[in-house]
Amino acid sequence: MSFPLLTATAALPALGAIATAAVPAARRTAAKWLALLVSLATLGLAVAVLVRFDPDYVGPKGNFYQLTESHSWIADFGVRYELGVDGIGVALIALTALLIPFVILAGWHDADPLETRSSRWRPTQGFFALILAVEAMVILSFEATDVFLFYIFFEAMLIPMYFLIGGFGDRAHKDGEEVASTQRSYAAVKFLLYNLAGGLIMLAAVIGFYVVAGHFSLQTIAEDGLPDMATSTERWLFLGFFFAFAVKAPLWPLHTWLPNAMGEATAPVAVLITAVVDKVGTFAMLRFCLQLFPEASKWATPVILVLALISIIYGALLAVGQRDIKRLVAYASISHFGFIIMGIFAMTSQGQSGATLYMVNHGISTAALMLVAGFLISRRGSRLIADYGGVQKVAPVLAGTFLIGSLATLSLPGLAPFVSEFLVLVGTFTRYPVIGIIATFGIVLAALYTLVLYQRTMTGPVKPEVSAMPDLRVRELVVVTPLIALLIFLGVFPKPLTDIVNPAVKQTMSDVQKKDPQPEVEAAK
Amino acid sequence: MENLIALLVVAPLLGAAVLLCGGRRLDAVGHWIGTVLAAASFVIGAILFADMLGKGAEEREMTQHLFSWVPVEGFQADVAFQLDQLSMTFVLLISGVGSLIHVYSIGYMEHDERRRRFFGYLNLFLAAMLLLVLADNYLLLYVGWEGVGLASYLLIGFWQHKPSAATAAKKAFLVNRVGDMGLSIAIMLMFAWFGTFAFGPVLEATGETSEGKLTAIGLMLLLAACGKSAQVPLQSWLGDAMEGPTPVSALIHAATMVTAGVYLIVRSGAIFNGAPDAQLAVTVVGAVTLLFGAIVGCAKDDIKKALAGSTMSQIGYMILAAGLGPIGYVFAIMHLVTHGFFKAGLFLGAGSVMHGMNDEVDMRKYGGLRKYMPVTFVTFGLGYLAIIGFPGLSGFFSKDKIIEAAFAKGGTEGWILGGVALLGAAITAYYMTRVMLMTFFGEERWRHAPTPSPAEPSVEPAAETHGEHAEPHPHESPSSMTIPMIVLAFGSVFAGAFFGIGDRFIHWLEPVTGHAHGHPPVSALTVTLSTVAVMVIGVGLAYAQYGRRPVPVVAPRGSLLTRAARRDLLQDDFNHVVLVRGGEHLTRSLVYVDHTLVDGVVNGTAASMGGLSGRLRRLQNGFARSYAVSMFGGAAVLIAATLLMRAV
Amino acid sequence: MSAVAVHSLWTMAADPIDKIDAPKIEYGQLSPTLIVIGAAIIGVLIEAFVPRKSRYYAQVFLSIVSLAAAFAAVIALATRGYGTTKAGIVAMGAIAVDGPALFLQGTILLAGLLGVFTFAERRLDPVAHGNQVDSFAAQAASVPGSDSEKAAVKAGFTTTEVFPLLLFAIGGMLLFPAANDLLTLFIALEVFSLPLYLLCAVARRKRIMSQEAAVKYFLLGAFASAFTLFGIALLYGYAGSVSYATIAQVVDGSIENVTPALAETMGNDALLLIGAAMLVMGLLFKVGAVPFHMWTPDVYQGAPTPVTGFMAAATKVAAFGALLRLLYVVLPGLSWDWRPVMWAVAIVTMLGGAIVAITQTDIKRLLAYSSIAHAGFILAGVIATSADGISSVLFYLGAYSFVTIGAFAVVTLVRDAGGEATHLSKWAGLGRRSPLVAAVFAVFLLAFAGIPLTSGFAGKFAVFKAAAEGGAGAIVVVGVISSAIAAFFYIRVIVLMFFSEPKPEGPTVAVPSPLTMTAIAFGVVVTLVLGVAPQYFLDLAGQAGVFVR
Amino acid sequence: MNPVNYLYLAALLFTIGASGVLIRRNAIVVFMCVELMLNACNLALVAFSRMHGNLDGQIIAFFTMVVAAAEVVVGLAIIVSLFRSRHSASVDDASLMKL
Repeated sequence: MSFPLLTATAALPALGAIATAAVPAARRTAAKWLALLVSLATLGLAVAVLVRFDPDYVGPKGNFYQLTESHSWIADFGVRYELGVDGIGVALIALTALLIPFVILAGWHDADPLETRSSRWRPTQGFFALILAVEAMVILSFEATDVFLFYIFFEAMLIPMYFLIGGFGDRAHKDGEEVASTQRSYAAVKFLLYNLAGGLIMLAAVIGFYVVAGHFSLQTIAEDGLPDMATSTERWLFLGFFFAFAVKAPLWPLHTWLPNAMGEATAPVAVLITAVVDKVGTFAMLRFCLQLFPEASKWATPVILVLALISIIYGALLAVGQRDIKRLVAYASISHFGFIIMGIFAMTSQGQSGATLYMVNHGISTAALMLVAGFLISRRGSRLIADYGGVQKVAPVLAGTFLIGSLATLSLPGLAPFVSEFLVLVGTFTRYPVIGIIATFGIVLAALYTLVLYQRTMTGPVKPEVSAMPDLRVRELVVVTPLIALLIFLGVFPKPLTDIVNPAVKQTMSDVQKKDPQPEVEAAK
Repeated sequence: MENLIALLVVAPLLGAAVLLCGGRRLDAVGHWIGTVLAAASFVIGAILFADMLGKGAEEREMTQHLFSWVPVEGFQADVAFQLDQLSMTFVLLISGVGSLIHVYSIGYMEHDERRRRFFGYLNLFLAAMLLLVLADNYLLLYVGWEGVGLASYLLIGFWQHKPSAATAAKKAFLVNRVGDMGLSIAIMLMFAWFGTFAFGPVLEATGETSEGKLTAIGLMLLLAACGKSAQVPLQSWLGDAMEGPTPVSALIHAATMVTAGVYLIVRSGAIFNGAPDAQLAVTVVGAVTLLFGAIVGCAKDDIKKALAGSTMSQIGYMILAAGLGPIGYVFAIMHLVTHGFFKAGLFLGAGSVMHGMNDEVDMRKYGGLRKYMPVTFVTFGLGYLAIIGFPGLSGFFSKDKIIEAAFAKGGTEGWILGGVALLGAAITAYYMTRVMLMTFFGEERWRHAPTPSPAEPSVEPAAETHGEHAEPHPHESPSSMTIPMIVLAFGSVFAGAFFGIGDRFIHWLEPVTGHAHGHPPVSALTVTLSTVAVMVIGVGLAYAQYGRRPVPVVAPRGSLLTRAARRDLLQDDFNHVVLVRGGEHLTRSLVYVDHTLVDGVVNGTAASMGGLSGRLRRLQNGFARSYAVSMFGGAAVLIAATLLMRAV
Repeated sequence: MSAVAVHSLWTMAADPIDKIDAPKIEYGQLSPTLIVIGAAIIGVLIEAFVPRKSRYYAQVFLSIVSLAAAFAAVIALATRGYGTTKAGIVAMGAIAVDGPALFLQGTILLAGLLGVFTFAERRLDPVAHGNQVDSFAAQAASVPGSDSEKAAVKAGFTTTEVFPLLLFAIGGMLLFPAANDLLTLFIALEVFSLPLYLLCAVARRKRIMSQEAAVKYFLLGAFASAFTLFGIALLYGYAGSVSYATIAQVVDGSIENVTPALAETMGNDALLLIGAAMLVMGLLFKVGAVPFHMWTPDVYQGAPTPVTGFMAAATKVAAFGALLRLLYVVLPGLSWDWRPVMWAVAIVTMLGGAIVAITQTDIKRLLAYSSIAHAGFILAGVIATSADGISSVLFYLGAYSFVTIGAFAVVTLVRDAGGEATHLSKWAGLGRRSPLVAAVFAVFLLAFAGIPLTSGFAGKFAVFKAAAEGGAGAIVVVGVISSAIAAFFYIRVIVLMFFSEPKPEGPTVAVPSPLTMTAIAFGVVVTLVLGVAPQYFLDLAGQAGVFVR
Repeated sequence: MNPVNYLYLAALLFTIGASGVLIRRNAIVVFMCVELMLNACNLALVAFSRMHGNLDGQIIAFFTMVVAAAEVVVGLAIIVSLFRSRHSASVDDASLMKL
């Protein structure tokens, strides 16, 4: 029994969360540093996972999960504490562990208590503890190879997220805290109810799966193959799972919680939602929908692709129509999630590799854009695009980073998102040409909403309110620079990532028994 | 030797990185760094050129494979370069003209506190453009393709504080994106049908593919070309792009970037050769655009916009030629190069004029400048002669060849295309003469206190550029600006002859593009003579209109066509009404839908649940007896149900 | 009465004496119940003879000791295997000592113990005239607001009778799920109901409401038990016997020596069905299933909160135990008849409880409706008619009861001038004012909502799994839907506590004595342990999941 | 005579009692109606006991009487205390808690 690396990767932030929460009210800064260090240490562990991970690993009896751990947990429910990763999981764990330190750093002052609160109220500690808790749960849900185990963290994740959204709004609303908080708690409740509903539907399906399969272990399935279930059962179960993931992802028309949540939450939390937590949904589609219910997945593919397509176009169009920076980014994310889901269900290697890369890249790019937007908002105290103008003149660095974030969002070649988006498009196109072509309109719209946003906020004559706006501070630069560097690096040289992802995708493709459509000329030769 | 190829791209890229990340401490030296690195890539290009000349025509192509870019199951995209004669031509043009314009900008942007950034962008552009022409597969080309789009976005919007500039930049990028869509779809088609998108395999595979598929790919590529090269229907951005600093207009929107479309079509020659319909479409687009641009050019009073119109129409010529297939490819490129020289020269001249005239761009406020800025006058004049195709100068050779080739297309098509080309030549002569006369001849209209121009702002935004309305003191520009103009003037004079005489250029490019000698229905001489003739007519008309009588400071209302032409033949209005307004309505209504419908459904269920709850709640009325009733009823139902169960 | 009848009575009575053998009572196996009942009687004597000052201490001591002892006895029995291998019918077939009985008795005793703690709490109310007071009226008999009441308060009277009453109730509850014939069932029912009626009436604050609650509870309870009794009568009439085993044999027709009378009644299914229905209805009343639930909100709201907590926890346990035994031991032969009906009841109970709870404004009523919804969830497990079904219900009951007691204990802490501040609006911003209490309550709410890693989730999963395996997929779907609805109002309370600004004149949080703290802490611990590592207890419930017949 | 008739009588009494509970306002009367229902049960029990010729039913009847007595004690205590604090024994007046 080797060192349980995966457990450690998740346990560290969990313990860190408890420790942070326990820091006495007065020692606010200490809590911040503690949280930051913990998240960095977690990043270290994640790197260790990356190192220990072998892309070309071939497990015994076709069990392709690596670094596995397996202990009995709740025998009566056939639940095992079973961890293991494939390339997709590793990539997303790395992403999570990577983003959290930036989130913490970016939110450094977001939770400093207002004076009106009593001394027993410790928002700062709570804020950072919750972030770490979310990290732990997200990582675990990426590692879990037991359906039930996954479900537990998939659901439990909601609670800390809920408090993060509802408890910590923009400092924009220092005045009229009351109004802000009602708005916020509405958003928080909406977030929770949507996802809880999805999760409970999934619970029914999880139970159903147990009744059919008699166990929850993906590793067992990898070894002994799927339990045979009636077509109708499989479809119902698939729908149960997919519904939950589609809410989390979010897929049109289940998306409306995201704009509220991201709009009301502080920028770092918004990043946490869209860049980290929502990825669990798309990841789960790959991991559970496709691997547990291959037939049903194929059966549902047309509908899902259409929904994804709608998400892409619809999200982009709504992004164009937004007056609120954060809501705009939210709708942009909806559009991007459309791409991810499309790539997953196109059932081609390019599509799925692209989708996986997309999860990572979208995480980084949205983080970059959203965090900079957060810095901007924290300076002016307003989320309305109309309140800005000419920022570029007074804060060139901020504007520059914002521009790069925007360019990444419109997936400019040379930046990471381009690679994934193009892969998704190609992968879809080879099997569903029409859908692929319509989806490409998304890239035009993306250019529209990002550049309009940039133009309205950053260019033009300097608005008096922003004339005194300071440029990025050191802390903020420390947050943004690495992200941008990463965007460029992964845009130019994504090979390290693809090497990890490809074998896993190949595995999934074989699980769903799909072959890439062959180019005819090659066939002719 | 191959390993040098990467340096071509890396050098300016490095420059861009250093300049943009370097921060204020580089302000002092920034422009030098930029220029040096641009020149460096020109030098490298020259070395490679020399090396290439040393080899036989067939083994001149070199490739350099850097690394595998996106290795995914069944999908191989590499970062690899391919330097053949075609690419080499572009490399020299880009890095050469580019370096010159760097030098020019040193003087031109002297008083701009953000000069370092400007040079950073210029370098970024060079890098992207070189990547575009050096890539050995379409995906990498796409990177360069969008890269130049980005650079042009940044440079057009360089004076961001001007809303007009910001808007123009955004517009340019968006219209280009539409074109890029075409390119990406083309790549997808290639991948779907050939399983690859590297030049070599794709162009080979064309042999075994149906014409329909090639046509599809070709049309998509054409769409891309239209976007980048400002061809109808995607031409609307080029005029506004003149918001950018003049060197930008010279480099990007005259000499290099806008010609990328031509490069794309010529590069994909094999595909178009297999798809006559696509070729026809290309020629049509080219023909239409060359008239369109020419007409617009006639009506503009803004010197840069007039030149922009001319650029449009000249590129129209190139596209037309490219559409003609093997008989046209070489001439398309040749005209592209010569045009690169004289149009860049013209723009620099215009810049120099503006420099001397407090950035005034309205030609109606110029006049009689020849004695104040002689060098500008001479160089501009040479460029002018070159573009109107004055015999012996470079424009003459290239354009004439294209017209010949157009006739050589044969059949009615040939006659139509050739006729259009001739007509274009006439109009070119007309509007260029107009520009010349209004700027350098006639009385000095700028003397009397300049009134703010009455013409609609959409046409005349640059007037309030730096806002000072003092009477201008025209003067010659510093040497840093004049020297590049002189060099380019040389180019515009001799390049044509150098290429044309003895078909040097044809032999140079043939291995890549292939070449077929077209035979026009009438003798080449006739074509040449008629070309000259129409040129003379055009000049004459212009002189009659602008040389003899004085030019009014305030633009006369003009004919319907003139007014339409001033507004870019109403193309923008069309876009505005159809796309912008429509789009706004669409998004607004969608926002409403999202809020009421999609969200409403959910909130509705929640609300109705609450209502139901409220109603049920009233049953709990506090009266013990009603509780008893419910129990009694419940018991009754329970019993009845049990009995029923047994009954059924 | 006709002469024949008299004669027959006579002849029966005139049977020879030696045929009667003395009843054999297994005191050891009955010890838990006996201990508690005995302690209750002693408690009555204490009321009679111990001086007023020391009564409180004596009663608390007695109750705690006896309950602990009884619990120890249960453990001892369980470890000796009386729950599994040595399970059997005792007391001449009146009482069953088997796994479910012992498990539920253990649960009830622990709940009772915690109940005693909350009963004995005297730090919450402000000191009146120099003596600490608990949450019970100084003198239940005195009219609210009258001089006699003031006098009683001044004199420092306390209603220490609540402790013996509690013990009696617990005794009855211990017997209820173990009852193995209809008579014992009925007696046990009354034995634990009557004390509860009284306990509801003796609140110190809001006495009128308390009395009203008592009246409603009493009248409706009596009404229900009348139905129960009639059901018993009919069943007896059908089977000619009150012993579960015999009735079961009659129901599935496997009985020997059929007397002619029996043959006649056996033919009459109406007796059986109506009787069973009425009997089940009586039990459904106790568990608070729709449509027999309407007493629940009023009584929960009016009764003294410690009583509410105890009642909500223990009554459910006892009643569901009895229901299980009835359905699994007596009426398995009838399952095709009662399952559909119970399906319907379960569904309306889940949905009804959840939906009505949405618009509640009083925390105690809210919890009452949530308890109704939970009754529905448990019923989903009951109708699984499988060993898994039994054990899942047992587990759920164990998990649920401690959460409930803990939650109501927290309710007792939040107070303003008028006693407990139960109106939701007063809870606004509690999380800001005293994060710890709010956090604990949030944990309980999340457990109620069935969020993973809490006992609520494990329980819910267990029962739904059992139901699904029992082929009741529809129930599971309705179940998850109604838990989604239910989630809404639990969330609402959390929002209220954490995300809304505290009101300036809001309630204060009293610092309780170790007693209440223990109750709450125990609740939290159980919630988390059963949520994170439920396996041990699932095993326990699994082993206990077999009824002796 | 046929003991079944006793059952009919019992059912009748039970129903009368139940409807009394539903109809009457005065708590005492309501309570008396409950007692009536209990006694209906007793009648049924005795009748059945007679039919089956064993004593169980009659024993239960005895128990029932005791229980009824106990209920009287408890019930009257509660009702009287309510009456004293409200000066009304109407169950409908006792409706503070609702909704």
